[in-house]
Amino acid sequence: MTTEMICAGFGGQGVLTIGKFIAQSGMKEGKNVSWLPSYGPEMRGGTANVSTVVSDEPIASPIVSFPDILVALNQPSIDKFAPSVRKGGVVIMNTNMCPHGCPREDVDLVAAPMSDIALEIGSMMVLNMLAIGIVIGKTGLIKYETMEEDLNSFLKAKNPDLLEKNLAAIKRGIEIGQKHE
Amino acid sequence: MPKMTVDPYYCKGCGLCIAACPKKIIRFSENINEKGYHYAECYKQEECIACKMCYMTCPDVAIKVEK
Amino acid sequence: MAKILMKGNEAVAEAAIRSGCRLYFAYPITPQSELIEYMAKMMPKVGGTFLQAESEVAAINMVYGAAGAGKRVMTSSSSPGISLKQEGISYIAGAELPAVIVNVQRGGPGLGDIQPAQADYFQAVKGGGHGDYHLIVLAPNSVQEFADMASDAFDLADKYRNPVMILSDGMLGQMMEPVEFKPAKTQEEINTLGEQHTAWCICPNADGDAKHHHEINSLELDPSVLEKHVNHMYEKYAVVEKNEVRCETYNVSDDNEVLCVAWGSASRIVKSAINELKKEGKSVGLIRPITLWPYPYEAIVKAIGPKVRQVYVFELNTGQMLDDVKIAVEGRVPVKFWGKVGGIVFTPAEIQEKLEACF
Amino acid sequence: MEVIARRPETLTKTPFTYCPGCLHGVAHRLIAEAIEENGLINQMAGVAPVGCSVFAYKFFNFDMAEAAHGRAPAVATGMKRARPDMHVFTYQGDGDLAAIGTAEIVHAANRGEKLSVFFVNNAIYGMTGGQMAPTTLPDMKTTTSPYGRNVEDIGYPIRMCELLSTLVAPYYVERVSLLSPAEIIKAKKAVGKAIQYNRENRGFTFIEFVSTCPTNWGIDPVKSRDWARDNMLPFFKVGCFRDKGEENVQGVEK
Repeated sequence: MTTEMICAGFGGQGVLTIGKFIAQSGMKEGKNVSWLPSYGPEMRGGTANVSTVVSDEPIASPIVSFPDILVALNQPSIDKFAPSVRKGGVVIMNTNMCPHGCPREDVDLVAAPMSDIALEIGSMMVLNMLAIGIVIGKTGLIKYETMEEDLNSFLKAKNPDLLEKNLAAIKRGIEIGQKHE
Repeated sequence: MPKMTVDPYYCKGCGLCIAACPKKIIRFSENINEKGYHYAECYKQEECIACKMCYMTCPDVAIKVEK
Repeated sequence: MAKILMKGNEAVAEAAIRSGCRLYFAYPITPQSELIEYMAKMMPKVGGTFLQAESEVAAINMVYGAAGAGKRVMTSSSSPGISLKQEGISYIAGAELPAVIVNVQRGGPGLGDIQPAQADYFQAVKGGGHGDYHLIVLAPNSVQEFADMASDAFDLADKYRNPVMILSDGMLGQMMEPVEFKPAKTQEEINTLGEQHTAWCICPNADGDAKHHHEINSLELDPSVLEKHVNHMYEKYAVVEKNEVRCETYNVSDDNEVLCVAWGSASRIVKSAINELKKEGKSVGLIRPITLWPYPYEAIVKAIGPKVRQVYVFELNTGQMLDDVKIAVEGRVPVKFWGKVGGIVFTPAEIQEKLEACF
Repeated sequence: MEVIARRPETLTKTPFTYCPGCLHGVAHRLIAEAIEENGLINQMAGVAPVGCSVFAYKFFNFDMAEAAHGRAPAVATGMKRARPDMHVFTYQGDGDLAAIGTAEIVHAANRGEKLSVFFVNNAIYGMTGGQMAPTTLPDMKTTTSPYGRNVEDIGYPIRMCELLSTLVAPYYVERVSLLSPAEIIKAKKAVGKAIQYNRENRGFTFIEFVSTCPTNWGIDPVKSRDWARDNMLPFFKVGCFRDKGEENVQGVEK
């Protein structure tokens, strides 16, 4: 099975990191993975997006044209990528920044005020972790345990407070994702 | 006795040693070397004082000075 | 060793260090920045030399100096920077020095843009600098292969005393994939590598040794001597052409009705399209040149199955490899081309559409 | 009888390819002697330029590389970094060093590369046939300044010693002349010091030789020295611009 995902938002929301953690966890779970970012001026203040592929087979194209999963953290991301999501695919949308909503009826939409929830947990910095949690809860693409292990390995000693917040955000995301199942 | 010798193999007959010699004992040879230059030669070895001015100024490192 | 998720730019740098490269000279340019930054971080840790040169021209000439001293040395850049390096690359080839040059291609001509492209095929394969010479050109299509090619490139460079170019692009440089590295060379192995060229390179005389006078040089004003030198280089190139051709075949079989030829990043996308067509019962094969010089002409001929009615070339340029495919096919079947330029990467769906039209 | 002056062993037996009276040969000899006197023949390597001294790699009796036009300091940087146990110098003319290779010389100096650079300034492009150099004097006629160098149009000659000694890193910068035996003796001291500093890996050393070009100036070798004395020395003043190894020298930073 092959899952193709696009994460998009504005620079600074940590969308590239969402893809990176998912690719890394996929790799640790024995899957083939690829991670292809948009780069250049887009990264500096404009919109940023990353294509991530997790697959049981060798990955041919790392470019995702028709994502199975779209994580859209702002309206321009919805406008740009929602039309190409596969029928029946998952769209995870941050309603705080998507005032016009998602135009697709034939997708599985998980809409949540993700910015508000992130602030509630303690920082906008955990917005991307919240998104990862929703992906896990909704699709089971990767395991929570792998993410926890990954975060532990580099945050436990360096910043235990941030680690706790990140894990809380992922767990909260999982709840949101599962509720929509 | 001091002595300067010019190796005709290297000399291109530029004349800088002739100008440098305080004793004026160097001149162009009547012979030419294989490149076609009238090479420099010392014609009064007995007056050489081994001051090395000729060696110092020679751009082709063609001169040996002995004392 | 466990797999690490890494960008192509970083993976090739790490692999180069593991292959015993201890000298790296370069100038910053997008999209190869992670490579120079990785070298800046890691070279001091292994006692190597990292130097950010004042220009690409200076960087390649530092490579000339270090390669002339017989040591494994690398530089990297992206398309416009590689153009600046062409002077030095020609000198390095002429002086028969081993060196590795990485090109992380971007859109051109001129400053172009910073998105992935394959528009430096002609420059890498057909010349680039002045004079008669060849680079050995390796074209990866995954992060793993990009990394593996670093050690291959150094081995080939040392073996043939010729510059080797790894022709990558912005996509492979920027993307992350799992990569597994070969064990790093030990200090002892690196020392041995460092002394393998002492018969001709700039190196000290051992005390009491007969004094040597080695000349690192590409100048020969006597035409008959220069002719001999160029002929000697081309004898060497004939050996390279005989021994070092590499390519990958994908889904090639007697059922193929179309045979694709694509290299580097483009080949990945073509593979996706082939997989989709397979589901529809349509058989398309792919041949992917891994060495762009020497070129796998014979392999292409061999891959043309009995039912193939179209050879289709896909590149991220205006058809620079197309000529080589035509030379290989020699009119046996029609050869078509489709590509994207300007740093736009075609999608699997676009390729699928083009291929479906052949059925 | 004792030989008190002879061709040093650090020169090959190959005769120089320079015109009669060209002072490149004197500069070559001074460098070769200094290398011999410093006992460096086994650890020395040089880089030749493009220009009249393009064949310098044939004349020095140790390992030599031939660089592309102006790139000698970059090539030497690569060599020295690859083999820090070697001692490396470049030999360059004015077109090579002060025009096409300006970036390379300025940055090698600015990095304080542990190299010696020997720069021969004769105010003209010799090998290509007497064209205007970056060091060609105001109003001086050359094949590409047939009406004389017009400083309003093309600017003034570049003084490399002055320019390089504005940088912090260079260790030793001196301009000498080769126009008489007495001046050559002074030049020999400067070259000896540069090679000694190089042997001790102290830093970047730069010697500029004010020289002549009898052929392209169209003046015989003996008189061309007088021309240089009258015309070049007022603009290119000889002297030490930097010597971090000595006190009381202009620009010294100890």
